[in-house]
Amino acid sequence: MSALLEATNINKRFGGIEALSAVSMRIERAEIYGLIGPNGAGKTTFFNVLTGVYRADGGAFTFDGTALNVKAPHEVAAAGIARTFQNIRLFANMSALENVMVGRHVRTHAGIFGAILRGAGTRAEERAIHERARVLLDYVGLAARGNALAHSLPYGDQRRLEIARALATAPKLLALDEPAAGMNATETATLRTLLERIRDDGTTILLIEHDMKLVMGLCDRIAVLDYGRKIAEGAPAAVRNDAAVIEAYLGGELA
Amino acid sequence: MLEVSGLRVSYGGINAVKGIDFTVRAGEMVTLIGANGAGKTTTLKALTGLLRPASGSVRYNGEDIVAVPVYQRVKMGIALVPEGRGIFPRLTVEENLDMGAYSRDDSVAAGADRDRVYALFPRLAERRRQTGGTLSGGEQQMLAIGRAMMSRPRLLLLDEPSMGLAPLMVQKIFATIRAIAAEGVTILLVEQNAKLALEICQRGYVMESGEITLHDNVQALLANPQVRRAYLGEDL
Amino acid sequence: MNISDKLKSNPAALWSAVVLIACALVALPFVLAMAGTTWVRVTNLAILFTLLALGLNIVVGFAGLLDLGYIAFYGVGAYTYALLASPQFNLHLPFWIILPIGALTACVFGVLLGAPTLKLRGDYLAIVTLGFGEIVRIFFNNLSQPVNITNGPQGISRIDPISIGNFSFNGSEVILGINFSGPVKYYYLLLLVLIAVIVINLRLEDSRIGRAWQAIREDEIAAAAMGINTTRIKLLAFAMGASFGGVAGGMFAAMQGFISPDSFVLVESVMVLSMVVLGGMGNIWGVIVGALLLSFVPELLRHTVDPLQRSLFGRLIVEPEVVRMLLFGLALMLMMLFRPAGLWPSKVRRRELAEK
Amino acid sequence: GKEEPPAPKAAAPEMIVKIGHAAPLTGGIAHLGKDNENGARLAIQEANARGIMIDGKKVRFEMLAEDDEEKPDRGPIIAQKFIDAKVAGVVGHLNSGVSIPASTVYAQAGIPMVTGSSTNPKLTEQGLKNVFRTVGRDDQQGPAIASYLASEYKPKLVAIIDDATAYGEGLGNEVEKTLTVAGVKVLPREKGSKDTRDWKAVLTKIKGKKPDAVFYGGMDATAGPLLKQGRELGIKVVFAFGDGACTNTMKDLAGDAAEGFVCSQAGIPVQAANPKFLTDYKARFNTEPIQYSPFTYDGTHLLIAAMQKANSAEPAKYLPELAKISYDGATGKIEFDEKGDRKNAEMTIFMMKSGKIEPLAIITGGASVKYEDFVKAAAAAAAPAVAAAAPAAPATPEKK
Amino acid sequence: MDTFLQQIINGLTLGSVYAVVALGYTMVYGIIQLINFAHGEVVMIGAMVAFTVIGWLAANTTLPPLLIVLIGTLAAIPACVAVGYALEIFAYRRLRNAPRLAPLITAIGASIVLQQLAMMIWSRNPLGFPQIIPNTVYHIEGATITLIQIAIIATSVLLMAGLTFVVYRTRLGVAMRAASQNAQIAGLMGVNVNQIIAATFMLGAALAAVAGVMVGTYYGIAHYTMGSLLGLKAFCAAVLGGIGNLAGAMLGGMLLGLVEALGAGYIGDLTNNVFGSNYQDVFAFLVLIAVLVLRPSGLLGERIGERA
Ligand SMILES: Nc1ncnc2c1ncn2[C@@H]1O[C@H](COP(=O)(O)OP(=O)(O)OP(=O)(O)O)[C@@H](O)[C@H]1O
Ligand SMILES: Nc1ncnc2c1ncn2[C@@H]1O[C@H](COP(=O)(O)OP(=O)(O)OP(=O)(O)O)[C@@H](O)[C@H]1O
Ligand SMILES: [Mg+2]
Ligand SMILES: [Mg+2]
Repeated sequence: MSALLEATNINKRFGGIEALSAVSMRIERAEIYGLIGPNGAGKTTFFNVLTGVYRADGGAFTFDGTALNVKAPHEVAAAGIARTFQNIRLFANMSALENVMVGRHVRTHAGIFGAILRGAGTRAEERAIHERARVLLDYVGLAARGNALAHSLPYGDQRRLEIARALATAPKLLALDEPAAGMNATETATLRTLLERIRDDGTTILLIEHDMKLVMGLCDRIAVLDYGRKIAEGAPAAVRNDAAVIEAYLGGELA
Repeated sequence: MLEVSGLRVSYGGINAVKGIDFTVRAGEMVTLIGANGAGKTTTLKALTGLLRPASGSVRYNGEDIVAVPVYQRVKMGIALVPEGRGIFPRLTVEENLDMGAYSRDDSVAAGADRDRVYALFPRLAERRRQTGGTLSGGEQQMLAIGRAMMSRPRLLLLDEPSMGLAPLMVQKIFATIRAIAAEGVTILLVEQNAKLALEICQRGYVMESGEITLHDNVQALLANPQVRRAYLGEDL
Repeated sequence: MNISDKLKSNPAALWSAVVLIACALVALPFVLAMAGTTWVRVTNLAILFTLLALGLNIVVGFAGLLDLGYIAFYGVGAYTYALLASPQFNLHLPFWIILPIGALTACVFGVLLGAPTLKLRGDYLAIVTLGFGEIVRIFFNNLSQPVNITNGPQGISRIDPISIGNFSFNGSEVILGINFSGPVKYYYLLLLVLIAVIVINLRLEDSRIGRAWQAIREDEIAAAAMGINTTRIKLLAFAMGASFGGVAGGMFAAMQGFISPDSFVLVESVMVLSMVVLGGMGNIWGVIVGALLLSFVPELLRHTVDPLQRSLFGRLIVEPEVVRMLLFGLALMLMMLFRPAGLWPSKVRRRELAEK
Repeated sequence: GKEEPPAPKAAAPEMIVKIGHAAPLTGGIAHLGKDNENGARLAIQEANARGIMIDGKKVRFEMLAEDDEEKPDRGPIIAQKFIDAKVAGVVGHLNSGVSIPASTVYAQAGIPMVTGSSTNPKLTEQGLKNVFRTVGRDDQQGPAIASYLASEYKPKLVAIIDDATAYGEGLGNEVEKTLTVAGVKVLPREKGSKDTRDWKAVLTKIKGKKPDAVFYGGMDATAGPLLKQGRELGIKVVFAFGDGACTNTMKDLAGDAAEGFVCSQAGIPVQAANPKFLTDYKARFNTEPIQYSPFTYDGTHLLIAAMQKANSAEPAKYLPELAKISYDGATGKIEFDEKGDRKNAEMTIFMMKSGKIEPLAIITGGASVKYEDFVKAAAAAAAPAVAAAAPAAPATPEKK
Repeated sequence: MDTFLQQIINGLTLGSVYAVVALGYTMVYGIIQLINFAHGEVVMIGAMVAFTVIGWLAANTTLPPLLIVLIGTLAAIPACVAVGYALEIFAYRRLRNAPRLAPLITAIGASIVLQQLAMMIWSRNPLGFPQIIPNTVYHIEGATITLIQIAIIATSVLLMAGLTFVVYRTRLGVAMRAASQNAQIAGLMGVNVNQIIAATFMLGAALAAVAGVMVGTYYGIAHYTMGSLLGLKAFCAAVLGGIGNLAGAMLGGMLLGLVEALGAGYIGDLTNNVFGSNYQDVFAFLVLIAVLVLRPSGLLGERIGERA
């Protein structure tokens, strides 16, 4: 079977800044693929290009065997890529449950007439959305907070809620931008369990993270970006000992 | 330098901080650790005046500052590196830094301080004409710390300065914090990376759902099995 | 827990409340007529504006798109009706054909407006919609040349009243020994339409589409990342809102018998928007309250300022219209200052505010 | 207002008769609305002072004044309010756009309405029996000023501008028709709005076409700046206006540029017909009448006169009297044709001379009489016997 | 060609008026993202106060006309500043954190109140603005320009330059911009945000006063409703240029003025008189829409680097 996601020579510039230059990577099915690098290396930009928020200046993506011709972000979600955001972007004034229910949008169909007429089909679908959202909240450990407004949740919970919302789109690839930021070591450990479980349930994960303990312990493979270029790729053990990576990113401290 | 007693803060009906007491002595480095939602950010906001406490007192250099408006506390020497950085997105890096020196009247010295910040964070010097909003997460964090330093604070409050930073950068920033402290600035550090925080500070408070449950010097806290389990992620 | 929540948990109470309200609504015009038939007319106009406010609420309240040209759709509906049922073209189609055509035309206009403006945010959108509203009005005002379509500023008169078979909604009629005046008959018709629109709104709000609207209102980028086709969903909001406006416009033309571009000016858009915001954006009941309030308050002032001054001072100190406008302006300010989320905010806004 | 407590009874049995007046009292033309209202108020005051008896009872007239905000949809509501208050008749509304929807409501209740300022022909073309106007129709006034322009200034090319309102456009159309018939070329119409203050672009364009005269259909608030800017741009030809801009305010608004423009008013000038009105108005309201107040004043008196004739304040009873009334008012002799329009409405042409509009000529039935001659004739007849000055001529230069 | 030049002059004058009013909108919008819908009314108050003062001085003194107008302006400024400050305190301050549209409604309420008060003070009548400045007409290449027009264009350019200096070169300016982006954090930097916002309102109101005098002297008319349409057009101009951006307000104002003038002047000829000057606003709005569709944050609007 082919790789789930294949990026070839992705380029992106902002004015004079080369945020991504000729970045290529292959992400296999059901693996956790880490994307690390110094601040400003272009990791988030890679996500943005992948999910259609920005248009790449060059290069191509192949996803699940077909070329990903990204015209709009929503098509990416429909194709099976869901993401979280580095600066949490929940629907702040909707409840946790509603946030996850919105995630189901792309996999459901009721339209305007369905909504107005509210036939049996629509009602069944509505129930299913509700059901699935509850299951997912439970899955990430937020079952008790379903009615809380997203913005009143503590940081860590918001991160988990973002994951639940992304999972609701039934993605093949889950792209997480620093999910452990703002979590303490213990909470990060819980997160790790969650991510492992997601992977074991068959969803591939692309993970940006600065928490080396998490990354090294969790990822199957890791790519390292620096100034928009991929400077290393490979298994955690190899990456951690790569001189260029230590120089640019890890510094003296090894997790 | 800072004495907090009976501090109580609530959001609407929710009590986020439920009557806490703590002190920070001049020149000290103190950390406040705690799980998500424990009320750490809320506490810092109350100290800077961004939130009005429901009750309790905040004494700064012996003076109760609860009624002092936010902008005057800066002049008194209190600066905050806020959670989420709070960069001015459409000011340039340089203007952001200058805003840090807004409460000061000495533009020459402020200029020198700016060069110091650039020396500390060369990345910011590279981006000095770029607007804050387009910086990467880590770059923004550097900017936020640099900006806070620009006010020449005597009490620096930091809310999760390591969040979103690359390991190398975390080391750098913690070294910077230590350097700032060495200049005599008193520091109150809120940090999720409890290990690091406890390593550089002298004393620590542990906060749990709005209350302070533990208080000791850092060695004792690092040794405390409960702390190790809950905040250092160690399976004991 | 508020009343509506309590009612929901008690079906018997709910039904008796419904029956009670229904009886009150049926009896209302006769009660009002005792105070003067003018109050029935005021109520009818208030219902029309409630329809408009509910339509605009979809765009502004649900989807979070600021629209300052909404009255254009009202105008499109009204002109559609007027052109198809007046001596202007000597067409006299029945209303059940025209109203849907009006709604559809308005809907098309909604999409026309929506399409180019989808990328715009906030106040930029407001200005473009305002411009659109003005453009539509200017066309109404000028399409008497080179071919006379709208009859320009002279307006179109002698528009057919709504009638079903031989039953016309104009003029009085005695049914079952009760005298139904024209305004009273229109009241019942309007009430029916209003109820339908409310039901549609409630259902839309609590649906997959409604959630998508709310999501794009909260965070468009995140919504798109969740697979919501923001373009389509926004257009849908414009189209739905516009259709309601079109229906209201058609009814207006029929009730009024005469329309001219003066009824579709910017101030009216602002008024409808005020109703939505003042009542409580996003909350259907709030919006209704807002619309009724802003329709009735000026009328109440009209009826009270003059006599009140006379009874207080024995004569008029300040001209009543000045006092009326002053009080109206002050009322707008005060209501907003003391209830910034509207008089009856949606759940979300209530929660939003509690935190402040 | 609601019913008020009845005043203490006088010796004779008293009867209260209510008359409604509606006009915009807020918004852009509130000053005109107030002027209209003052006219009606003055008439009612006079009638009360005169102590009119109807059906053996002493009548006290009471005025209900409403603000219709220039909004068409307020029209029917205010009409209904008057009907609920059992008014005997209504004077108003100011705008044709409001008068038309209101008129049908009055018609259903059989209540007469007399407007002193709605000039749109449509109002009386609806076939309603209860609608009257004391002011000339656009299709009477337009031809008057147009034929005056054509005969006095002999222009070859005229520019017409209007404010895109029912009034302005309607008047412009009538002027254009008459000029075209008279063989004068007319430039494509230029338009502003009732809030336009900057006319420079339009005027510049017109200047480029070198017309021999400019006509503007609109109110003084827009006409003043238009005239001022026209002169600034160096347009030297004559400017002509309809009654909306036939006011002394033009002098304040346009300054020296105002000198020499011509304009028309329906009816004969107040100073000719009834100088008493002028002085009374000033004494009562401490301001000059602006525009249509003489017409609403007359309208009010007409209603009262018809009631006296019918000896009843019942609308159904005095309406026929109103329809066939003949009355000498502040604006001349008033009789209505079968539509409710003023018969042989005289038009007066004015010119701004050293800061005041001065009557130049009176036009009736298409014939123009110099103002001095008219006054002389009137003095000779010892009364403003207009009918004598210009026998009803069916050959009016109206639409073809 | 003189017609074309004349239309440019017309457009620039009108545009200058729009620009000065637009600057006031942009200042306030820039700092609290609030459409101060009552701004047009402040312009009106400025015109009215100047009307009274200038009228009185002209009638009762023998001061030179220019001095009288200057005094009139100087009198209008404090009056408008007071109104602007009052608006901020009574209509907007409490709503700083309220849902976005709430202040829109108070602004509408405030407009109504201001209009009614002005009507009570200055009457319903359109007032002829005292025309005391000798309206000297200059001829260039067959086009005419008056002294007042020159003064208007010059003043508006000067005002924009002055404001740009204030906003980009002074402490107050940086504080304004910082407060506009994140008031809380600006407070943390030692900025008294309330004071800065009030100062912005007052600055905007002072501009409104100047605009009021400009409009009054140029068109020769003052009326209690004169502010609404002017305010609206100016707001469009501000948005066209990119709201929050000073040069944008200027550019937007000028452009709108030119578009209106050229629209009124040439649509008729271009469309063989099927459409005429009656479609001038349609033309203007179409340009506005086209610009915004191509540049969603206006001509010079800062693209907020929306990062995901
Ligand atoms: N919209 C934008 N406009 C201009 N520059 C941008 C924009 N977005 C990103 N950049 C620049 O591109 C570079 C890469 O940014 P990116 O956010 O991808 O970094 P990152 O690897 O995610 O960093 P971090 O770990 O700090 O989040 C940075 O230097 C940033 O300043
Ligand atoms: N704006 C708000 N409205 C309502 N509740 C809030 C709000 N902000 C915070 N809270 C609640 O107050 C409590 C304390 O929050 P606070 O942000 O102070 O925690 P924290 O210790 O800083 O957590 P973190 O490590 O996630 O930053 C939490 O339960 C949170 O849900
Ligand atoms: Mg990033
Ligand atoms: Mg926190």
